[in-house]
Amino acid sequence: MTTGEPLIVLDGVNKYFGPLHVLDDVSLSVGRGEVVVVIGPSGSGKSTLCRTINRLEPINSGTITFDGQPLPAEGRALAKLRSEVGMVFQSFNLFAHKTILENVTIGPIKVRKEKPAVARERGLALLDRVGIANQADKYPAQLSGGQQQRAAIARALAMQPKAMLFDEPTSALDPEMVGEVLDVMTSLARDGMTMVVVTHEMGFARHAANRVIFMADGQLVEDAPPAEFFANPRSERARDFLSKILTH
Amino acid sequence: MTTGEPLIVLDGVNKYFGPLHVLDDVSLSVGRGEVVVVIGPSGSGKSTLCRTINRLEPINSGTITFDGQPLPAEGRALAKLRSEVGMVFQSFNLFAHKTILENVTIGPIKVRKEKPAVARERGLALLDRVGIANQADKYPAQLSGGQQQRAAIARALAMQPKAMLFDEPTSALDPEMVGEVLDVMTSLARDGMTMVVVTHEMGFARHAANRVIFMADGQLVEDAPPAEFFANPRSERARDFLSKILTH
Amino acid sequence: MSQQTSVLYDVPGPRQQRITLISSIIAGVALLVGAYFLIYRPLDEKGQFSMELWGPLVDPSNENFSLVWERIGLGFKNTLIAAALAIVASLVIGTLLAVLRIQLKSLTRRRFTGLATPVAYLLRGLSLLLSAVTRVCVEVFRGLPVVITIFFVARGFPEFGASFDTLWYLVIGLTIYNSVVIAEILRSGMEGLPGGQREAAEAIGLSPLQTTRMILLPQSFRIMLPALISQLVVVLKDTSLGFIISYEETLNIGKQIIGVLSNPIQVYVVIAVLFIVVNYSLSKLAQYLQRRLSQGRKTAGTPAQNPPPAALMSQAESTGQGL
Amino acid sequence: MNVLIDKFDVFAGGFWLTLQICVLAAIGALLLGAVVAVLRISPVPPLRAVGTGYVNVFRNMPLTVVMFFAAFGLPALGSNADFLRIPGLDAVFSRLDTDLPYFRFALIALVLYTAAFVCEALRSGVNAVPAGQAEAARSLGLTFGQNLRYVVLPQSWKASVVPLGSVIIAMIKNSALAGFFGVVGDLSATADQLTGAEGYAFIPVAIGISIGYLIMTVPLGALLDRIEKRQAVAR
Amino acid sequence: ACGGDSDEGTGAGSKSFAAGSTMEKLNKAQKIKIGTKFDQPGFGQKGLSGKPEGFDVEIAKIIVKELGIPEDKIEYVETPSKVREDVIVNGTVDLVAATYTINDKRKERIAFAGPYYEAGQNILVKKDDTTITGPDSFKDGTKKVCSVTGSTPAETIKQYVKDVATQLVLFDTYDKCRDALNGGQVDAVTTDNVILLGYIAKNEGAFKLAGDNFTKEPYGIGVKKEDAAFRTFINDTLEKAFADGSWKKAWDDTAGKFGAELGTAPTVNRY
Ligand SMILES: Nc1ncnc2c1ncn2[C@@H]1O[C@H](COP(=O)(O)OP(=O)(O)OP(=O)(O)O)[C@@H](O)[C@H]1O
Ligand SMILES: Nc1ncnc2c1ncn2[C@@H]1O[C@H](COP(=O)(O)OP(=O)(O)OP(=O)(O)O)[C@@H](O)[C@H]1O
Ligand SMILES: [Mg+2]
Ligand SMILES: [Mg+2]
Repeated sequence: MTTGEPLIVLDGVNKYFGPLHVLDDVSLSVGRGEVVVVIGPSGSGKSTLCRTINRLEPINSGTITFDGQPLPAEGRALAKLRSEVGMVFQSFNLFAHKTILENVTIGPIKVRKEKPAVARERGLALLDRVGIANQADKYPAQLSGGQQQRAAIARALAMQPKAMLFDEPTSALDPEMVGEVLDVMTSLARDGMTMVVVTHEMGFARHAANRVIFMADGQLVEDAPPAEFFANPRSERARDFLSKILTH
Repeated sequence: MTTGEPLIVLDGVNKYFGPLHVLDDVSLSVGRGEVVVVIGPSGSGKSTLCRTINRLEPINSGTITFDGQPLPAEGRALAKLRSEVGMVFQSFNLFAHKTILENVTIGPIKVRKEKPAVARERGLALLDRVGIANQADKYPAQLSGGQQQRAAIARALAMQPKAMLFDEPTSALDPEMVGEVLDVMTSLARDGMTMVVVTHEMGFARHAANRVIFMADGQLVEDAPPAEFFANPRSERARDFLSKILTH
Repeated sequence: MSQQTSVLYDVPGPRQQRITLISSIIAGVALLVGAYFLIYRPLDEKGQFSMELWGPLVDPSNENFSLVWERIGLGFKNTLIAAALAIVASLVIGTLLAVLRIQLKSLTRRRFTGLATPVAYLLRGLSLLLSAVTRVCVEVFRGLPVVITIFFVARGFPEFGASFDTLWYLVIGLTIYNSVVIAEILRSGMEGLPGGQREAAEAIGLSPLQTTRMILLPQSFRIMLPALISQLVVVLKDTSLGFIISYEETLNIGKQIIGVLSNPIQVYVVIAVLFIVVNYSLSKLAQYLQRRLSQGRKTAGTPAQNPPPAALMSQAESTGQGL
Repeated sequence: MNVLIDKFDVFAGGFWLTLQICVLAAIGALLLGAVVAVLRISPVPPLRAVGTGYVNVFRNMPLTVVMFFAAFGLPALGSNADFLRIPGLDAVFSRLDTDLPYFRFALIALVLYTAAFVCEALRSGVNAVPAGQAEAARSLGLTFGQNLRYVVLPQSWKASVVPLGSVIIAMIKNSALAGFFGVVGDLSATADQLTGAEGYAFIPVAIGISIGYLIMTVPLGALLDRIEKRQAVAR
Repeated sequence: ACGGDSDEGTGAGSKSFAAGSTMEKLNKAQKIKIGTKFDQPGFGQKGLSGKPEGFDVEIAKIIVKELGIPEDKIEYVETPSKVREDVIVNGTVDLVAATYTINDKRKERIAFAGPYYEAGQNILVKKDDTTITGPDSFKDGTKKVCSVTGSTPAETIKQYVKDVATQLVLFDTYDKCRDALNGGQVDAVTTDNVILLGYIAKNEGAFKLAGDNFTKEPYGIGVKKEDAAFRTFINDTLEKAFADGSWKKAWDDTAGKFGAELGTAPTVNRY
């Protein structure tokens, strides 16, 4: 599914929190339209990896390139980059004081200077796409977790991003809501969105990912197509991890 | 597996939170040694059902009988009843300012007036049984979620309860820790403990439960052996729910 | 980047760091110039830096130096004595009051089934009455300025034939106010604990009193330790109100010294520094404990960045003399 | 109890003066506190140091000392706080207009002292905004100013209301000190005057004065409780 | 040092008083509580030594000596003007010597021995002020005068000013009045001459008195209202002190430094 030069390239990235080496010489490239699922035990650096890509976390060494450009360090250039990379958080992070529709339109209106009416219309279309058009005028606290997360996805999509980052988008959800969010993500993947997804949902990894990346202790331990990875994990640690996740 | 008269009997139980009808004419009986798994969508009243059995929630009408006696309303009698029904919570609820061992022994010492030395010894044995004897002197915050939940089970067992209630004991856990808690619960079930378990872990329901109960909107919709329930749910709602839970 | 700035600021890049550096230098210079012209110059012109005024406070060879510091020492000792007595008494009474209020709360919900109907009604009425009374006491004593409470104690007690040393009026006045505040701190600490702690305790058969005493109170103390220390700072500051009833604490003695040496600014500077050093250290201790608490987590899951509202409240309450 | 009726005008006058002090001091403290808060969270270290220093100094010293400083220090700095005699304002709050600076000194002390707590209340509001909100804003591409204006401040303001209210309640009570400091005629000075110099019976005077303060503090406290509960539910 | 009871020959046994009298009680107890001011230069001021000093204190010492109690057994209690009756009535102190003007209103609650000094109300102005010459200068309604809340001088001066609201300024302490005079916010300060003399002595050349005393302020010793025997005893003691020079010495050592010429003993008024 990849075409031309890769969209996201990490090269020898190192990141420390104080003495803690959280990303240890990570190199990774994600092609356009590719869906990469990142798995690994808690604390292995998955979230951090995800966050470095739109510079919510600065890195200590190495380079990150997005769409052929090195990641800008600050200012308008950084804001522009971020507007091109959608991010979806585990805890939704919808703006609590704004309605769902306002959440979705604030980016287009304030950052891309779109006309409110235009942004509204497209916002409603996006909400419709994720299946919550009827909730547009409610506040986040009035929605279920699954609805909130879908709104968060719509908010990210409203910026028409070139890539989307998902950090455990379903792990704060009640089980019966996981499906609705994964469905939206799967349809996004089918439509050719470039996605980096940190998740524990092995079903999603199996049928929607192009590649699965296994991280442990800040290192990128395996990188393989899902079928290959699940059938035959190469490293001991991945095997161990999979056995814990999949048995019950 | 049931013998003689049932241990827990709910008859026509109704419970309201303000205008919300949370338990709607629920009748249920649980035999001695029986393992009953309760499933259902979020907000359907599963937790409430579980909590009425040791009267953490009072009910508005109907009767609940435990071991042949109606549930006492307050005072010493209620405390005594509660000491006979072990409860395990989703969020562990270990006493944060006491060590694991103290958590396990406080009930026997303060409620059953056991000698500290005796309680200690039995506490250690129980911790050994759930596989965390080496953590006895740590504080809850120093343990992983899975270890904490196992400690909570040991704490409940220390009261030598006649029945155990589990309210989503694994849903606050990282996926790689779910297995260890389910293992302990499965072994308890095998040893003949009477258990009421609210859970989303269908694997556990399938191989450890005697009956599966499906709740929706405060009503007890289905009550069947697991094999039957999973193979062929009678109601539309149960089918729908199962399809959401099991597909991804 | 620390937690508190991350809400506002992104991690700065090189340009931002340069801008910060330059504006720091400009701001620093502006501040120094401002301080010179607005504070140092006027004071200097009025001779406020003269050794005649400062000597007795800072020059050991000054004839009055040791006398002055003996007096200040005495005053500070009295301040500490009053504060220590008041805080201990407030803690004891406050804890009892908090436990009482929590118990009354669960008591008012009890129906006393199993007792004869009139007895049950009597007990219910009694518990309702008692909880109303404690509620009113709390509201009244929390709503009155401490100055007023102290003043009323000092004026009112002798009126009814109970005369003590001024120390005791001060301690009683401070205790009335602070025990109510501490009771509220502890109570909101207990109520702020996750409901699961109480439920878990009750689920293993502990009685309500046992639950409060062995599970809730110890954790409430831990969580609220920083708030309690802030309250100690408040008490320390409030002892300075002793001057209105002629208790010889630091400030009162300062006034006496000023009466002789006529150097108010200098004496008050020294007293202010004294208070700031002690109270600042206490606040630092509170912060340190807060940090250790949120690391050690020996209380049930109050998230680290979200201090319980009561901690905040009492921060605000520590607006000092009042609340 | 006669004194409550006979001297009603004295009580009412005391209440009125205390209220004036509180209104003026509250406005001043909110403004100054906001400035200090901005300093305290600014990215420029010297400004931050000034803000932090201000808060640490004023929070850790007794208000009484601040009051004495206002009374002795300001004249030494060459001011009798005449700048507070703002035309129009001094027509409403006639005490501002007098030649006697003690009312103004007490006011300034109360403002300086309370501002430190206002600053902390505002800052606690900013800190109460979950970091995730700002991260979400940033990852949409909102700039610092937009983040502040559209995301952080609207929410932090809500989180600040209750602590700010507590600060104001505390300030009302602190204003009692002004009466013992030489501002003649406010509620606390009235208490002193009536029980001391004029020798009225203690209990009725105490009741009258207490009611005066409780009228100001208790309803405000109850209001804050309600706001707090409502916010807790909304979350 | 312990057991050395004969240093001054004032041990408990060396005096005898009528059984049941306050004097006997105090003498037996060998200690006494005396109310005085701690902030009144020349009369009762607590200085760096930590002991109050001044004329009131010296007078009290004379009385205490006569009671057969050593000086170091005196406990001084600060009694600002407004609490003086209360502390006597409540029994917080045994007697009050605190620039305590004898008047009829006060006699309703307590009793006075003395007077031991007669002061008079006067007016303090800036040295170069020639416009104020006495209380009558306030009658034209322009000059502002300062005094202390609830004090006798404040009441007295009300008769002389034209408009109380604008002309009379009241503070809680005389220090603030002095500062206000210094800062030009008021034109004069009025109270007892001896207090004003204290300010003149302290700020040399800044202030002066405007004219003569226009009231009489006899200072008395406050005791319990019903305790006539104690009052008589104090009166006797004072008369003795007037006669034997100890009164004069007390004056010269203390307030006399502000104005020795004012050191004339009054006559005791036994009522
Ligand atoms: N802001 C921070 N400051 C210090 N340490 C941090 C910070 N954020 C993360 N860490 C640490 O870095 C390591 C990697 O964290 P990260 O959140 O990337 O792991 P993760 O794989 O996403 O784990 P999880 O599955 O629990 O979300 C962990 O040990 C974590 O404690
Ligand atoms: N203390 C309470 N006060 C008011 N309403 C409550 C309370 N506890 C539960 N409810 C409401 O009662 C209904 C049933 O709640 P309950 O917790 O029993 O559901 P549940 O099936 O356990 O859901 P979940 O799977 O989310 O835990 C819900 O709508 C819930 O909002
Ligand atoms: Mg993570
Ligand atoms: Mg539940």
